[in-house]
Formats: sequence, C-alpha cells, structure tokens
Amino acid sequence: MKTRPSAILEAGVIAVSGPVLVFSAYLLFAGHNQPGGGFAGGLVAGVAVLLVWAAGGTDTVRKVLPVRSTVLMGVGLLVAAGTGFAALLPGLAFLESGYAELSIPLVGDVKIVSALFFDIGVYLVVIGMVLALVRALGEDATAEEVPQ
Amino acid sequence: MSLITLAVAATLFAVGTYLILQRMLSRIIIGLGLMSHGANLLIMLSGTGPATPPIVDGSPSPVVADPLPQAMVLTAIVITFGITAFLLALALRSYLLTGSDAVEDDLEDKRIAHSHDRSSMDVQEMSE
Amino acid sequence: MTWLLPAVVAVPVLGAGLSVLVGRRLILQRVISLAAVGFVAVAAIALLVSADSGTTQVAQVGGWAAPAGITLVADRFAAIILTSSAVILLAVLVYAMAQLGRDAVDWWFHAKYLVLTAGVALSLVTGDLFNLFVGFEIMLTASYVLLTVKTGPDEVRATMSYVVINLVASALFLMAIAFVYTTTGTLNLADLSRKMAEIDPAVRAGLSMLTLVVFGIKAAIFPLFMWLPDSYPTAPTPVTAIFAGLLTKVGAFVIIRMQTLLFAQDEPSTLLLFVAGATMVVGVLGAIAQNDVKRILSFHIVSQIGYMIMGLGFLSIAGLAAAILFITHQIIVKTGLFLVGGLVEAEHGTGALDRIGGVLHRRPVIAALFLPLALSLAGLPPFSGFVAKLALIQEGLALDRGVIVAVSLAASLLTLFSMTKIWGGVFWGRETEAEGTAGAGMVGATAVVVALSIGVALFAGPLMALAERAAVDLVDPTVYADLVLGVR
Amino acid sequence: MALVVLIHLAVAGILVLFRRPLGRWAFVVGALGPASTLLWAALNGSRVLSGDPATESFTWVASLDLTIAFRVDAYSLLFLLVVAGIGLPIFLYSQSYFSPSSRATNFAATMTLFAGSMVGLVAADHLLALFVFWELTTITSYLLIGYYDQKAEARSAALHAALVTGGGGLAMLGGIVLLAGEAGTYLISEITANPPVGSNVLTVAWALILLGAVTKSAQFPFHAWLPGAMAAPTPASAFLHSATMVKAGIFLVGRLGFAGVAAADWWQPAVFTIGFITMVLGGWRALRQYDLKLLLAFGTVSQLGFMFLLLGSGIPALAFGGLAILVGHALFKATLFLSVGAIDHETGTRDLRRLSGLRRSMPRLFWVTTAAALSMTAMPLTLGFAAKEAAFDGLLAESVWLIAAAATASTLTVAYTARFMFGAFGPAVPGTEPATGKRLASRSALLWAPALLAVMSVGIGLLPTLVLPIVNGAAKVVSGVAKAGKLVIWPGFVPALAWSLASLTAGLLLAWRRQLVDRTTEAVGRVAERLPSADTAYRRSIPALLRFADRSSGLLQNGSLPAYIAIILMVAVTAPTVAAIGESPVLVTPPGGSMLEWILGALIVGFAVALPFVRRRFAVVILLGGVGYGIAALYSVFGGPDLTLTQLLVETLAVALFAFVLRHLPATFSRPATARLPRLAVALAVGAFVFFAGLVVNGARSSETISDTLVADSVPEAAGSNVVNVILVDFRAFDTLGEITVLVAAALGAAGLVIPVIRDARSRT
Repeated sequence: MKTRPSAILEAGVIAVSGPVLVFSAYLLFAGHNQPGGGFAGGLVAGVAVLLVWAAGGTDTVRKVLPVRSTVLMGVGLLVAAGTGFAALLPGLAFLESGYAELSIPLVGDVKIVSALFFDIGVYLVVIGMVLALVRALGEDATAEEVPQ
Repeated sequence: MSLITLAVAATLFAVGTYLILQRMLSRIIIGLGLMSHGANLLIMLSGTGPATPPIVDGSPSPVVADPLPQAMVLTAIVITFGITAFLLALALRSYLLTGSDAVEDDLEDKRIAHSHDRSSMDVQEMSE
Repeated sequence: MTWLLPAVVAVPVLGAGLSVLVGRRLILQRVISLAAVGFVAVAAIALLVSADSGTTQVAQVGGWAAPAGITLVADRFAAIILTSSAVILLAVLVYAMAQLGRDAVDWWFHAKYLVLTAGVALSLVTGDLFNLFVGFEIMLTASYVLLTVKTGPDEVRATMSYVVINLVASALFLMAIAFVYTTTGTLNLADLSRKMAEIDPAVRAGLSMLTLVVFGIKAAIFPLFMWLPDSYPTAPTPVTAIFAGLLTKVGAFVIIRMQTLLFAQDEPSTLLLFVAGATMVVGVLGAIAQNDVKRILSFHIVSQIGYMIMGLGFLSIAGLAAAILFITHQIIVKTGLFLVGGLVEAEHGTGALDRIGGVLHRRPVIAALFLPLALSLAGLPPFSGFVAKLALIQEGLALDRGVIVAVSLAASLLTLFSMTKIWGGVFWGRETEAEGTAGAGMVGATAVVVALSIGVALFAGPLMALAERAAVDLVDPTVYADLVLGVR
Repeated sequence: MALVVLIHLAVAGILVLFRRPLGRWAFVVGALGPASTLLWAALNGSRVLSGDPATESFTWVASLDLTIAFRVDAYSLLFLLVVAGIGLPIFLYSQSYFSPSSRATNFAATMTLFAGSMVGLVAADHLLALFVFWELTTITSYLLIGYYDQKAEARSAALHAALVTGGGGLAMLGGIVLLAGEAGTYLISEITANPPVGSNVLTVAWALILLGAVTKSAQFPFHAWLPGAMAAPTPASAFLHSATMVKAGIFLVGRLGFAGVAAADWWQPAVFTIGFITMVLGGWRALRQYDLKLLLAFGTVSQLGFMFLLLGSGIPALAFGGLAILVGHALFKATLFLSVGAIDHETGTRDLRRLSGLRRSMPRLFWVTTAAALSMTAMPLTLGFAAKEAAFDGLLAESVWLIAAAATASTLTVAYTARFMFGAFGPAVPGTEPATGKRLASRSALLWAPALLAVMSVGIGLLPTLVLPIVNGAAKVVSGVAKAGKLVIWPGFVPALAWSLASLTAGLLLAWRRQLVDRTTEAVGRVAERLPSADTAYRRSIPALLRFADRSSGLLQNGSLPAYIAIILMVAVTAPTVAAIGESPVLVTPPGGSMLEWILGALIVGFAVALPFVRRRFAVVILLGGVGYGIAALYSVFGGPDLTLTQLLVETLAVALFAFVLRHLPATFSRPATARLPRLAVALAVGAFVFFAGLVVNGARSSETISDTLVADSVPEAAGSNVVNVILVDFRAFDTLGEITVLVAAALGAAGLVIPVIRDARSRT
C-alpha cells in the first residue's frame, strides 16, 4: 500500500498551484508579444494539475478542479473553431483576425486582438487534455491499490 | 546550420531506430520520442538567420531567427506529446490485459507463413 | 463560397467539440454527427460543381495571401475525391449507428469519427505541406483511437503496430518537410511547385523518393504495406470499412499530388510502374493465402492500390484520369465489401471461411449485396472496376507498357479467384446457424453503398470525362500554381 | 436489340424481387426472355437476311471508346435463333425438372440473365461490348454450375470454369485493346471489312484473342473445365455447356477468323492443330465415360473441336459447313442432354452401368433420344448428315489430312453414340444393381421439350431449305462468299460421301465390338492417367498456387513489427540515396557550431546513447528527460524561447506520464529478443542517412524564405511582436486548429483505453 501524502503537503501544494495558475494565465495573455501563448499557458496549468495530483492523487485533482476534462476540451474546440467562423460574419476570411485598441482606465491603451480568443480555445483544450491524461493515467489501475 | 547539431539529430535518429526495432512498447515509445526530437532538430536547422529570438517591434527588416521552423517544431512537439500519451495508455492497457507490453507477432501471419501443409480440406475444396 | 473550404474541416471539428460537450446524450450526438458529415458532403459537391465549372475555389485561411499563409484548394482532383469520401463517410456513419447503437461501448465514437472526417477533408484540400502533416496527424490520431473502440488483446496488439509504423512515417514526414523548407524556403505547394524546378536535381530526386516513401507507407504500396493487413481486420466493421475505403486512398491521393505537382516529369516512370505491379501481385497473393473475410479484403486494399499507382506511373492525362476514376471506384467498393463482411460477421460472429456457409440461402440479400461489389473489385464488366481497369489497360498498351498490363490482368484473375473463395466459403456450402441478425439499418446503409458503386458504373462516361478534366490540370503543374499564386 | 437484352435483365430482376409469388412459375416467366428474342427475330429476320443488318449503339464511356454497339446480321441472327430456339424449350423443360423453391427461382433468374448476356454477346458489334457480355456469361455460368453448392465438387467445378474462361477472357481483353489499337476501331464490322495487317503487335493481339476463344469453347489444352461443369443441373448443362455458351468461342473465331488469317500466317495451322487435338481427344475420352452426362460432355468437347477447326479456318466452304454443324449440334446435343436429365430425374442415376430396361419403361423418350442420336452420328436423312456432308465437302477440297482427321473423329462419334444408346437403354451391366425408370406423361415437359427439339432436328434434316437461307446468309457475312456450300438431304455419290460412309462403317464396327473397345480404352486409359493432362495440370496448379501464395506472403508478411519497421526504414534510406547519387549530389560542410552547442550536443548524445544500455525503467525515464531538457536548451541557443519553454513543459509532463505508466510495469526491461547486429546496422544506416542528407540539403539551401514576409507583417498586420505566437494563432492558425483537434482525439483515446480497466477493477473489489 502506498502511504498518502500528509495533509500539510496537500494544502501546501494546492496553495502553490494557485500562483502557478495565475502564471499560466499571464503566459496566455502575454503570448502575442512575449514568449508564451495558449500552449505554454495551458501546459503550465497542466503542470499545476500534476502538482495537485502529486499532493493527493486523482481524488484531490477532482476536488480542486471540479470540472470535466471533456467540457474543457469541448469548449476549447468550440471557441477556437468558432473564432474562425466568427470572422466570416463581417465578411472576412475564415480565421482572419482583427484588432481593436481600447483605453481602459488605470491600465491605459490595450490592443485587443481577436486571435486572442483563438488562443484561449487552445489554452482550454491543452488544460483539458492534461487533466484527462492525469486523471486516466494517474489513477491507480491495479485493483488492490484502489482506495475504498 | 551547424555540424554538431546535425550530428546530434542523426544520432537521435540512429538511437531511436535501435530502440524501435524490438518488441517492448515502452522502449519503442522512447525510441519514437528520440526520433521525433531528431526530426524537430532537423526542422530547427532548416531555418536561416542568427540566433536572436523572433520578437520584433515593427522596425523594418529586423534580423531575427526564422520563426516559421519554430512554429512548426512547436506544433510537432505538442502533437507528438498527445500521441505519446495515447501510446502510453496503450502500453498500460496491454500490460493490464496480457501482463506484458510486448508487441507480439500477428498470429494469423505466423500461421500462414508456417503452413507448409495447408489444411487439406482447403486444397481439396479448390482442386476437386 | 470560398468559406466552404475551411468549413469542410472546421465544421466537423466544431461538431466534435459539441459532441464531446453533450456527453452521453446519444440522440444529440447522432444529430450532430449526421449534420456535420452531411454538411461536408454537400459542401464537397458544391466545391466540385464550382471547380468543374471553371471557378476553382482557393481559400487563403486567415486572409493571408499565399504563400505566407495556409492555402486550401479544391481543384477538380481534390473535389472529386473529397466528394466520394464524404458520401462514404456519411453512409458508414449510418451503418455504424445501426451497429454500435444498441450497445454503445464507446461514448466518444462520434467525436472520434468527426475528427477523422476533419482529417480526411483537410488532407485532401490543403495546399500547404506542413498543413498536410497536420491533416494527416488528425486523420491518423482519429484512426488510432478508433481502432481501440473495442479493446481486447488483439485490438491492442494491432493498434500498437499500426501506431508505431505511422509514427515512424510521421518522423520521416517531418524530416522531408525540414529538407524541403531548407532548400526552398516555402511550404506552400503551389510555391513549391515553382521552386522545386530550380533546386539541385540531386536534392529534388532524393526528396521525390523520400516523399514517395512517406506517403507510400500510408498508401500501403510495395514494400511498405505489411502493417495494413495486420491492423485493419481487428477493428469493428464500420471503422475497418472507413479505413479501407479512405485512409490508403488519401495516401494515394497525396502521392499523385506530390508526384505531379512537385516532382513532375513527362515520361512514364518505370519505377512507379514496377512498384505498381509488385503491389498488385504481392497484395493479391496475400489475399489468396488468407482464410478470413476481412483479412482477404485487407490484402486486396494493398493489391488495388497498385492500380492507382499504375495510372500515376504513366504520368499521362489518360493514365491519371484512370487513376482518379479508380480511386473513386475503390473508395466505394472497398468500403462496401467491408460492410458486407460486417453483415456476415454480425450474423455469425466470425469471418472465418471454414466456419460459415450457405448465407446465399439463409440471407440472399447479403449475397446480392456482395456479388456486384466482388465482381467490381475483380474488374469484371459491367461493374465500376471494369471501366477503370479498361482505362488503365488502354493507356498502358498505348504507351507500349505491355508488362504492367499483363501483370494487372493476371492480378485481376487472382482477385476473381479470391472473391470466389469468399463466395464459395461464405455464401455457398452447408448452411450454418446464425447467432444474430444484421439490422435493417446496416443492410440499408450497405445497399446505398452498393447502389453508389453501380451508379459509378452507369455514369462512368460523365465521370471519366470529369476525371480527364481533372487529369488535364494535374499534368500541367502550372495550372495549380497559377490558381493559387496568380499567373506569373 | 438493347430492348431484348433489357427484357432479360428485367425478367431476372422481377424473378429475384418477387421470388415468392412467382416461385411456381419461375421458369415460365423466365421463358419470356428467349420468347422476346424469338419475337424480335420474327419481326426483323427477313430484313436482316436480305442484307440489311439491324444496328443500335449506346455510348457508355466516350473517351475510352467504350460503346455498347449492336449489329445483327445474318451471322448474329443464326446464333440468336440457336440461343433462343434452344433456350425456350429448356426453360419450359426446367419448369418440370425443378420443384418450386427459392433456389430454383434463383436458378431461373440466373438462366434468364445468362440468356440475355448471350443475346448481347452474339449481337455485339463492338469488341468491348462483346467482352462485357462474354464475361457476364462467365459469371452466370459460375453461378449455375455451383447450383448444388453443398457439394464440394460443384463448387470446385464452378471455380474451375470461372478461372479458365475468366482468365481467357482477360487475356482476350488485352488482345482486343491491342487489336483495336492497330485497327483504329473496336467495331467488329469495320475490322472484318478492313483487317489490319503487317504489324508484330497483331501477332500478340490475335494470339490473345484466340486464347480467349480456346478457353471459352473448351479447346485443348483448356478443355478440362467442361466435363467438370456437368456438376450443374442438367438444364444448365444443356443450355450453357452444349448449345450456347461454349459456342461463344466458336462464334468469335467464326467472326474474326478471316481477319485473323489475313493478319497472322500461324493462325490457320494453330486453329487446325487445336481443333484436331480437341476433336480426337474429346471423342476418345467420351468412350471411357460411365456417366451419361460426362459422355455427352466429352462428345461436346469433340464436336466443339470440329466446329472450331471449321469456323476458325478462314475458308468459306469450311465456315459454311461449320455453321451447319453448329445448328445441328445445338439441336441434337440439347435433346440428348434433356433426355439424360429426364432419365436422371426419373431413375435417380446417370450411370450407364446401372440403367436397364428403359427402352421398355420409357419408350417415347427412347425414340426421341434415338432421333437425336442418329443425327449425332450423321446418319443419312438427318440434319447431322447434311451438315457433315457440307463440311466434308469443304475439307476434301482443302487437304486429305484434314478430312482424314475429321473422319477419325466421326468414327469415334459413332462409337460413343452407340455407347450412349446401349448404356442408357440397353441392359444393365451384370453384377451391378440395375435402375429402372417409369413412364413419362406426355404432357410433361421432360418429354415434350426434348421431343420438340428432336422433331426440329429431324425436320430440318428432311427439309434443309428451312435453315439454308440463314446458314447461307451467315456464311456470306463472315466469308464474303455467297453459297459457299450445299445443305441437301442427299448429296449423290460424291467423294466426300465415301469418307462419311467409311467413318460410319468404322464407327459401327467399333460399336459392334464395344466390349473389345472398352477393354482397349481401359488399358490405354491406365497408361494415359500417368501422362500429364489438362485436368491434372489444373488440379495441381491450384494447390501449387495456394502454397506459393502462402510462401510468398509468409516471406514478407511475417507478422513481426520490428521486421516491418526495418524494411520501411531501409527503403526510406536507400531509395532517396540511390536517386540522389544518380544526380551527383554536392556535400557542403557547415561550420562546426558554437561551444555551447558542442557541450549541449555532447550531453544529449551521451544521454541518448546510454538509453539502450539501461535496463531499469526509471533510470530510462530520467535519461529521456535529460535528452528533452538538453534539446530545450539547444532551442534557446537557436533563438527559440517559446520552443524552450514548451519543450521544458512538455518534457516534464511526458516524464510524469511515463512514470505513471511505468509504475505498473516491472522495474526493469527484459532483454530484447531481437538480434542486436541487424538492429545496429539499420540504426547506423538511418543515422548516416540523416547526417549526409542534411549536408546535401544544406548545400542546396535557399536564400529567401516565406518567413521574411511573416516577420515583416507581424507587427503592422497582425498586431503581435512574438512572431512565433502570431504564426501559431494567426498566420498559420489553421495548423493550430488541427493540432488541438489531434490533442482532443488523443486524450479521448487514452482515457478510453484506461478508464474502463479502472472501472472494471473497481467493480470487482
């Protein structure tokens, strides 16, 4: 039998995984101009999932991220493909991007690029995939080790 | 392109091949991983330009590393990761089913290859 | 209408996303799949009509003009194959719903099937080398996961070798892309077509061979085919049927595209003709050696690929037209045969010839579905395979390539022999007890495929004319290049 | 004409679709097919005979010159009449022969389909159309021979016939296309009017066409399938394998023989040799049979040889005689087959050793059979006699050898006819249990259908003018000579008659001393069995083919994944190398690389090369991770921060997943079972290929790339500074869309593989 990691470790890891997730979101949004992007962001989030798993196994992962991996992947695909179709509405080519400059108080002028939505789709799919893989492969697959 | 990186790519292909040419799926997966690393390096080497990251500020004709091979490699890395994960699951499945992750020979092929005396019924049927 | 091009890929992707989201609501999943694949079929026909009326659709995805962005092209060749593929995808989907519906073992079957659809569509319409890699990966990943819809030891073993072989091929594909990009600095096929002519002939010759090997693995040509008969037969019928009908043909499609667009030459290629002949003979001999319906049919996939390569090997308008007609005919007939094999399996629980018999008397309708398809496969008149083979023979003899013609005729005879092996083993003989009944949905979907095959035979005239117009575009690579890049 | 063919098709379709309600009348419905042919002939016959052929043409595939063209001239008309005239009584006969069942209905539908194909075949004016119908008759014949499909011998006989005639047909297709290439047309009427000459290709073309005719008409050395085809129900044997389908080859050589003779000087000797051997061999083998049907079948082989010789000769008088014999043969052979069918139907046996007393119990059948048998032996006052006289007349004019050969065959014919009659209607052989039949009702078609044919046989013999115009017209169409021969009830004392009478006498002598003949044939047969024959050749060829298929596919298809991959990789390495070396490639050595690259490279190579030597799984994982991180670092040297980041993250996740899986597997790898040296050789070849190919490719490096545009457009057009990311989400976002689709599919697949196992495990505990 494996020994369960201590609750303190579990709490600690979950606490750490918060900032990691924030970092992953940063990578997503910064990606257009700096290294990063949907993939890197999603993968960082995936590493966070891995950390949570290390602390408490798949059950803890399910507790901390109570969302189906398939929902993340499905929404991700819809957002990414949907962005492509959305460009058709104003008569642009499929997946053609546009950008708008907004001035947001306190932040200043911000360029919103429609491709960002596409990247969000990518981000969601990558998280969903890692979550699905960790849940599937991270489970103890041999019967006698399954916690009751 | 530099000679050493090309040599690294070639070595990765060679070692990858060596690992693939046997039966344990877990080793084959490692071999495939090495091979795709090698292929990615080749793509990387296909680009031109110096080693400055392709992050630009809109100034005319900046001198940066070719970004296209990088994008291709990135795509390839992620795709390979997804499929590797699937293969790992397959290896696990195989192990849970058969107690081994070896890729066994196809039984029907073996049977036909070694059927020097084919089931006599079959021959009779055809040549009656 | 240009939006249809990305849509034939994106709509199935969208459908896959939706299908995953709706979870275990089977009815919804079915509606989504039917709508998405149905859309692809309709769009494919629209693209074909458009291409044939002289306005070939060329889409620059993201609005980035070629060669910077990704270009999608539905010329006649691509549109013909896309149309036949989409129609078959639809028919098999119906069959699959009838067969797998009762005990849905795999909740994600529909999503996987839609991904496969997207991959096939992308591989056919893309005009970009790296995007082609992505298209192939989509198609192949879907095929990997579809092979494991059932997950017994046999399926797992078969999937392992299938995945490993294809990953080796993918690594080689990436290597080829790296080399192509190094020497030409571009990925756009039209652009490549212009630049390839200017590069070092040694590199060009090497790349031509490397791509032939890469896609030859997918198309299962000699001597790269051995993986196919070991992996296809284990999957559930609809999966095997769609693999048999489409995947290798997409490989053959790309071989034709590459050899005509990137590595064009005027003379018949003795190398290709040798490969064609060897593929036919080895495939059909393999089929003769088998004793199971699906395994026999699997070897015939290999054998029939030889005929497509034969048409390509002539590198002439008539040869390419014959190859195009042949691919269309094969997509339909091969799928149909596997569906019939599935009907037999559904009733008897096996496809082993020595354990079945008398199906002709117990279920004449299955026999009636099998017969035209089998004769068509053997190339006997008046069925669809005959017209395609006649075109090949005429062109071969016109070009004084008697050897390959003789080989192709001999292979036809052996094909007939192995079809009689199935007929004699399954449909004739002492009646065996059935374990189940193939439902009306399965039989109906198969009947539609058979009707399509007969339709191809009946309308072989107009189809051949269409294939010839497509081949005219193929032999002159500047047509494609000018379409995408504008007239230089 | 097309309408007639379509009627056949429609009738067959209706029979299949309405199997139940039509079952009782299946053959009567099927008879509508031949009836429609006869109706057509009645309406158009006189016009056709007056030299105005009926033509129709339907283009199927224009660019392949594939046209279904019909042209019914007198020659076609003669065959049409044979097909439908024999077919109609046989259909009605079948109605009594079979008891209604769905199988019998299938049989009726297939027979109708066959009749339609045969009509199309003889009416076709386009060689490809002829081929289409030719192969349709092969297919329908296959299905009909295999009717008693529970019997292995029926199945294998069907296969034998299909392979031989189908293979001959495919060879013929090659010949047709070659011939059309030389002639510039597929139209038979144009080819025969203006035969192409003077090209070597023609030799091949005509040889292949002759091969098709030889196989279809069961000529030596391909005759063995025909006796086997007797496994079919007797109506099919009578219709296909004596009266019609086997005459397709005769039809073809008759049509094209004159063109063949014009083009190839070997044609005539070949036809004579094949015809002669077939004729004698068939007659001889008939003398040894005990099964009445087999006896008739070998008799058919013999007669086909005669007709082949005559019609293929390209000599007008012989063609005339051949056509007369063809009509006579169709009538008497169909009658005899139907009689055998009736005997078989009533007594349950066809073994001439067991039949006895039938002359008394089936008197009317006896007389019907006798009439036909007399015609077969060419007794004066029969059609057989008139026809044979015409043929002998022509042969005598050609060469004494030919008529001697024909007379030999005629002698054998008389002998086996006698064997047939004595066997069927004479006393049983002592020591065997005799089988006796019962009297047939006169309204049974089993009796009146053969009787009808026998009456026609006798009637035409007495009044040859009934068929003379058709035979004359047909002979004129193919030979161009009007009145090439005579068809008369008594020729007067001409030299040919002497040959006829001599062979008849010799034959009767053999019949009188048939016990002696039996003993002789037995003895010779025992010796002959050890000699190679067409039958044993076929019997041996199939197992040999199967064994060869096993061996050859076992060689490549050995089921071993490593072997497959090794072959693939070696081809992938060799083919481009050979191709490139042919064009003399240039190797350009690039600069060695920076110090950092060397260090990282050494690290990566070190980890990688260590991998095969390490057996502990977790050590392997660590090494693999080392390779991945090393490559991530190398990417950063190349100016790819995005790549470095992604590679690091992916490597981390991959290593974790590896660890997930490996914890379930044994801690160490087992030693690989495959041999090490070949693996090493392939590995080195692949490595060397990558290295040298890289050098060659580098030497041909392009100076400009499409990236130049991308870098320039990134900020102004796509509003992003990180060009790699802009490529991923904008310039080439379509790649990325595909990529995430791959990820979803892979994740679904992986979860689908593992989760059911876990669920199982959970439910068990």
